[in-house]
Amino acid sequence: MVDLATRIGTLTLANPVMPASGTFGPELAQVFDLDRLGALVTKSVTPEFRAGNPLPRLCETEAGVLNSIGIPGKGLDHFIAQAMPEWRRFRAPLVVSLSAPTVASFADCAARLAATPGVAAIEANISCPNLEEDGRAFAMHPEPAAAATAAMRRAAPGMPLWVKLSPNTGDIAAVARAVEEAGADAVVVANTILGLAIDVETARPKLGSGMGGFSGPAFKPVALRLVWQCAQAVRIPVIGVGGIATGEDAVEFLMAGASAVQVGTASFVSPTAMLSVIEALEKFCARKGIARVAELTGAALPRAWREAAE
Amino acid sequence: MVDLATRIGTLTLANPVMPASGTFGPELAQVFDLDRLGALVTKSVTPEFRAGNPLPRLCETEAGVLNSIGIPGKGLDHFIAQAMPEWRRFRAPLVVSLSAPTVASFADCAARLAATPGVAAIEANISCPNLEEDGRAFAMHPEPAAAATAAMRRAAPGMPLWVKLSPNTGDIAAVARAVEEAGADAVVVANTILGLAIDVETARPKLGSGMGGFSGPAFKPVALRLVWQCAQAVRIPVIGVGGIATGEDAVEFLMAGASAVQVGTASFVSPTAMLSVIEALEKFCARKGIARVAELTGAALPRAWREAAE
Amino acid sequence: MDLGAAAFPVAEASVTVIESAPVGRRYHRLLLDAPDLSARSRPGQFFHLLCRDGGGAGPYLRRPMSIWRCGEGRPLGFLFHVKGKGTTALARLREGDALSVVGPLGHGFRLDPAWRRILIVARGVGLATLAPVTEAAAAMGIAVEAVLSARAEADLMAPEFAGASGAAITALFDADGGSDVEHVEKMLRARFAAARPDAVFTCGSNRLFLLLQRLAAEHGIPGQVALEQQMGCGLGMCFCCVRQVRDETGKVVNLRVCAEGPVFDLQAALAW
Amino acid sequence: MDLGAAAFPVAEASVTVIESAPVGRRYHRLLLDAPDLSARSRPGQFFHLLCRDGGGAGPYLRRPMSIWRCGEGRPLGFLFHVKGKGTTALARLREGDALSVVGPLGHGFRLDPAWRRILIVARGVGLATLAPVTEAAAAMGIAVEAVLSARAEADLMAPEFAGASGAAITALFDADGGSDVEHVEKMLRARFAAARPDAVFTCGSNRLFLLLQRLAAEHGIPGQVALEQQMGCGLGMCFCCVRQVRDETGKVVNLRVCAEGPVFDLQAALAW
Ligand SMILES: Cc1cc2nc3c(=O)[nH]c(=O)nc-3n(C[C@H](O)[C@H](O)[C@H](O)COP(=O)(O)OP(=O)(O)OC[C@H]3O[C@@H](n4cnc5c(N)ncnc54)[C@H](O)[C@@H]3O)c2cc1C
Ligand SMILES: Cc1cc2nc3c(=O)[nH]c(=O)nc-3n(C[C@H](O)[C@H](O)[C@H](O)COP(=O)(O)OP(=O)(O)OC[C@H]3O[C@@H](n4cnc5c(N)ncnc54)[C@H](O)[C@@H]3O)c2cc1C
Ligand SMILES: Cc1cc2nc3c(=O)[nH]c(=O)nc-3n(C[C@H](O)[C@H](O)[C@H](O)COP(=O)(O)O)c2cc1C
Ligand SMILES: Cc1cc2nc3c(=O)[nH]c(=O)nc-3n(C[C@H](O)[C@H](O)[C@H](O)COP(=O)(O)O)c2cc1C
Ligand code: FES
Ligand code: FES
Repeated sequence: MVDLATRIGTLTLANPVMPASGTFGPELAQVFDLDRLGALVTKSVTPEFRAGNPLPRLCETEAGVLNSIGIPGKGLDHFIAQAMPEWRRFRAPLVVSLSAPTVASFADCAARLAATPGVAAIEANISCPNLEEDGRAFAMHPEPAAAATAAMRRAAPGMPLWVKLSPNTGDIAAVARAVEEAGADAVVVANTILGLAIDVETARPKLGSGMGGFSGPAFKPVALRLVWQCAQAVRIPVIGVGGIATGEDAVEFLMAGASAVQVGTASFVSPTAMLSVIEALEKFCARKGIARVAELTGAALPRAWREAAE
Repeated sequence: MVDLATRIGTLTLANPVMPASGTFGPELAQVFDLDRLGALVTKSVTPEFRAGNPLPRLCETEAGVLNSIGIPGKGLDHFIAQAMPEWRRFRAPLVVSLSAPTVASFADCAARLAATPGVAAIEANISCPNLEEDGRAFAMHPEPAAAATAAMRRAAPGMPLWVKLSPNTGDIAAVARAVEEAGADAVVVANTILGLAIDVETARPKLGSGMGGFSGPAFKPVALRLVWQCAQAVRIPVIGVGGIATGEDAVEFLMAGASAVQVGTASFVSPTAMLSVIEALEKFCARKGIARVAELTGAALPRAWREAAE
Repeated sequence: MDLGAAAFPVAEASVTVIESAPVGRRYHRLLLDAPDLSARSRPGQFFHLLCRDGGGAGPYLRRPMSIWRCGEGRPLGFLFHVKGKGTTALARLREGDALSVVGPLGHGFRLDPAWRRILIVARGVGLATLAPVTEAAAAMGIAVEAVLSARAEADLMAPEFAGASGAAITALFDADGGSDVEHVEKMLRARFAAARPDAVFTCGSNRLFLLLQRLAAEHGIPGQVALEQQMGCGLGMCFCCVRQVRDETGKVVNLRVCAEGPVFDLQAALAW
Repeated sequence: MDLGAAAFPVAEASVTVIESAPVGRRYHRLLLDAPDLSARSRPGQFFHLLCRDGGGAGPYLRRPMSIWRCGEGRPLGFLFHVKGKGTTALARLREGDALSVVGPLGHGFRLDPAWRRILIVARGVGLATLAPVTEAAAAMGIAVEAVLSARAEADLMAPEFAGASGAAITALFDADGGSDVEHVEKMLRARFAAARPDAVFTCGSNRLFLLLQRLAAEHGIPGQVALEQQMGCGLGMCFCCVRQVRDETGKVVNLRVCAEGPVFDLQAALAW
């Protein structure tokens, strides 16, 4: 029997596999028992109603997709009043992804979520535009990322706080260190990377809003590298995300330093992908004689080679 | 008859298709007539001998490859004495890719190349480590990128100077603007993006040196976005590179603002890929009634929509 | 969703192709051995198909496809236009090959046992979506009249539409101007006057949808329309498949074709 | 490269499979209809194969594969170990399928007409690389003795090796300890004493390469070894396929297996 449990700060998950924000919803309970997941992660909730972006919102590329959904949603009030009762039907820990346009708004919303029964952790999606910085994403630079994190930390002192980083920065390790110092309990690495596709017949971008976020297997080597860099930069747990579709992919992320993984786009192609990943992880450990999946974390990092060499 | 000619500063190319540095050599003349290409681009030349990186130097991913070749080579003296005579056998303009560890060395080498008959342009590969900045790549930030460009501009005043940018920066538009101001005649966008793959059986990176550069079709949406951003940031020509394998890919890059394109990894899978791209470009223009391929440049940029709307 | 009794009403399953054949010049039909899924499927619902040919080649995302044939003891069937990468890969499947399906998905058509007579207006491959309605209606003793519009006779597929339902079909072709909106309007008005249907159904053409919406409103006849939209997840999780629909208060909202549709009230749906 | 007369000695071509069949439990052979390429190919050269099965599925990069059969009027043949993604896709090809090949590539084996007798030592699928040497030698009137080492009898493939060459084969198996290096050393020493070969050739095992290198040096016999290395371009452009080789001055340099090899001087090559 392989022990699949993983710890993210004070939170213990039954296994290290969970969905990626925005690619998951209670609708998936039509396909399998969601309580088999390590955690549930909501799509990002915003303080106010948002209609979302123009169509088309998704387009296919070689082994990946571009999306520009625009975080449509009915706002935090509606989420707490209407969506939370539905989420509370599940036993797996619920991680609420939060997106906001200002530092103050991040703090307000975090406080409200901390006061909502059934929220196990907040995942701050700081890849969204920061209205106080000309619309540049919080996650692009260490300072605004740290400011948002610190404000949430103060507003929701006891609540596990994960911060989701963006690949659209020149130095993700610096951003990871900044949010760690500002009080994050974990970093989630990474959100989608900016991409573009053009319809040559119309000479227009394939997405209604021009550029979009790139995800899926094609993005995996970049996401894995970001996890590897962050795991060497911080002491808090790293949660890996980007292109994971199989158990082997998940093992790569764990070995690169992740303590848990999220599966996004792969669930579109195979709604049961997360179950396959859990089962394959267990089999991999059993075959390799690894008692606890947590032993995989960081096994391929340079520090592990050095230890092995000693 | 479609006019395929394209202008990059003072240089006119017979067509907009050329190889990407490091994925091409005179060896390809065994397969087709290299003078059919718009230009020839050498692999990066360094001032001194370099043995290259540990093996394995290449690994496959979903629709792409990671490489960490390490720019092996015999140095600039050998290049000028031994390789240049071989290159001079071809009529297509020769672009020499140059990589150096310091600003002064970039300038020295550029001066020597400018004095070498048969060099039509220098492509400065500034994605290499800058020894004066703790090994961070010149291309990561505007200042060192501009410093290297300005030094080469002064050292080789008359020589067409292209500067190849890196995706591993948070703000490529700022780097593009900086090298434009420092005197570059064109920007080449982009070099490979940092990636990683792990062998789960051995718990070691699949490349001998750990991380590597990611290229191929999987990288295309990101490279296309970088071209789109740079084309809106500068007035000098942009040369697009990243994942181009077909004529349609090339059209996407031209529409995103490129004046020419480079084909890299695709030549590994199909050594005649560049010929197919040239032929497909010509067919596309003919079908669409476009007289000059240069009309495609920027056709999908927001400024083109705005003009169309007026 | 018509959840039925199953704990997990939507399955991700690998099933076997029992027939794969071209239909006319541009269409293709697939019959699958999937007794459980076929029995659970309802007209108007759809499946999300992984479009990989026998060798595993095909586009990354699944493709939504309406149920064309279903029911207790019958193979699950799809009828589709061979259009791009996905449908081309599907059409390359051969008898005995495996196909990964996710479904049944979405809300299907609603038939009222009190109805005596319904009218179906479909264009092109829209008839695949409406075909199972004819059989369900026939089984409930509801008479079906259908107006099918197509480019040319070779594209009509009347037998594929009607199956064993005995539906009365009027065919309209582009070639002879029969499918012009003005001509269809005249024809429908004459029908409505002669034998007013209890409900109308449509799929496959924006122009026919608008016409039917207008005429049905005028005559106070309820109607349903099956919409299409590009999909990511097919399950309601990604919000890429939205269409504009009027809610009860008349406000225009974005609804997900996969989750709230693909069948919408004829008057609530907006043109696309 | 043996450039021959053609303007473009290396072709990228789509050719037709005329035979595709398993050999033993772990190997597979492909024969291709490629008369021009087959006539131009020399023993020891290789092709870079696009490993796509009939449906187009397979890994992104090509795979290098030694020429196993070639020559004027003969099909071009490959014999390979079905190992990972690439070779599995190749083994799925069927008669009539198309295969994209790039080649012939690299420098092959050199045979000296003055030689009377050569010795070949191969292990596993290394024999595929050396098989055409036996036929070429036979055609030149050079006698071939071969020592083939394999896991077990089922993996030996002696007929695949010898073809119509009439080579004298000694088989060694892991099972009975026959392939142990000490045993092979004893055997080779006895051979060298009995009938000293004019040249030795090897491929397929690092340990046998080291042994043969040592014995050949001791006896002053020239030799050639075919090396393998993972490849990107196969043409000499990417520098990923290097192996350490001693140059004329004795200095260890990195040479490209695809461009300077795959056949190297037995004493110049370093173990891997
Ligand atoms: C609920 C539903 C039911 C459908 N039922 C049928 C049916 O029974 N028969 C049939 O022939 N077609 C049906 N369609 C349309 C069918 O899904 C598309 O024709 C198919 O996705 C085209 O894929 P492709 O790769 O061949 O074409 P491409 O044009 O290469 O597809 C490119 C992208 O556009 C999307 N796309 C293209 N056309 C459509 C479309 N009309 N609707 C939605 N997405 C589209 C594709 O899914 C893909 O993401 C249905 C669509 C929906 C939403
Ligand atoms: C010049 C040359 C000639 C060869 N001739 C033959 C032959 O005649 N018969 C035969 O069975 N094999 C031969 N090989 C080895 C053959 O290329 C590999 O077995 C094959 O590439 C494995 O691919 P795969 O996808 O099935 O395996 P995987 O293990 O999935 O391959 C993963 C990666 O490793 C590379 N790789 C794995 N093994 C080797 C290897 N031994 N040599 C080089 N690269 C490797 C692959 O090319 C690929 O890039 C030759 C290799 C070279 C360099
Ligand atoms: C359609 C779609 C919607 C997404 N929405 C969100 C979101 O609301 N909030 C967020 O933090 N990330 C969002 N993401 C990013 C994913 O959570 C994930 O970081 C990314 O897709 C990479 O993982 P993957 O390759 O497994 O999909 C979205 C991704 C997709 C494809
Ligand atoms: C094996 C390999 C070697 C490369 N070497 C160089 C190099 O020496 N100099 C350079 O500027 N870029 C180098 N590149 C980057 C390419 O020129 C190109 O920018 C990148 O591969 C993206 O294009 P592609 O997707 O078409 O390959 C190399 C790429 C590969 C795959
Ligand atoms: S396709 Fe994802 S919500 Fe409809
Ligand atoms: S494989 Fe590219 S140099 Fe040999």
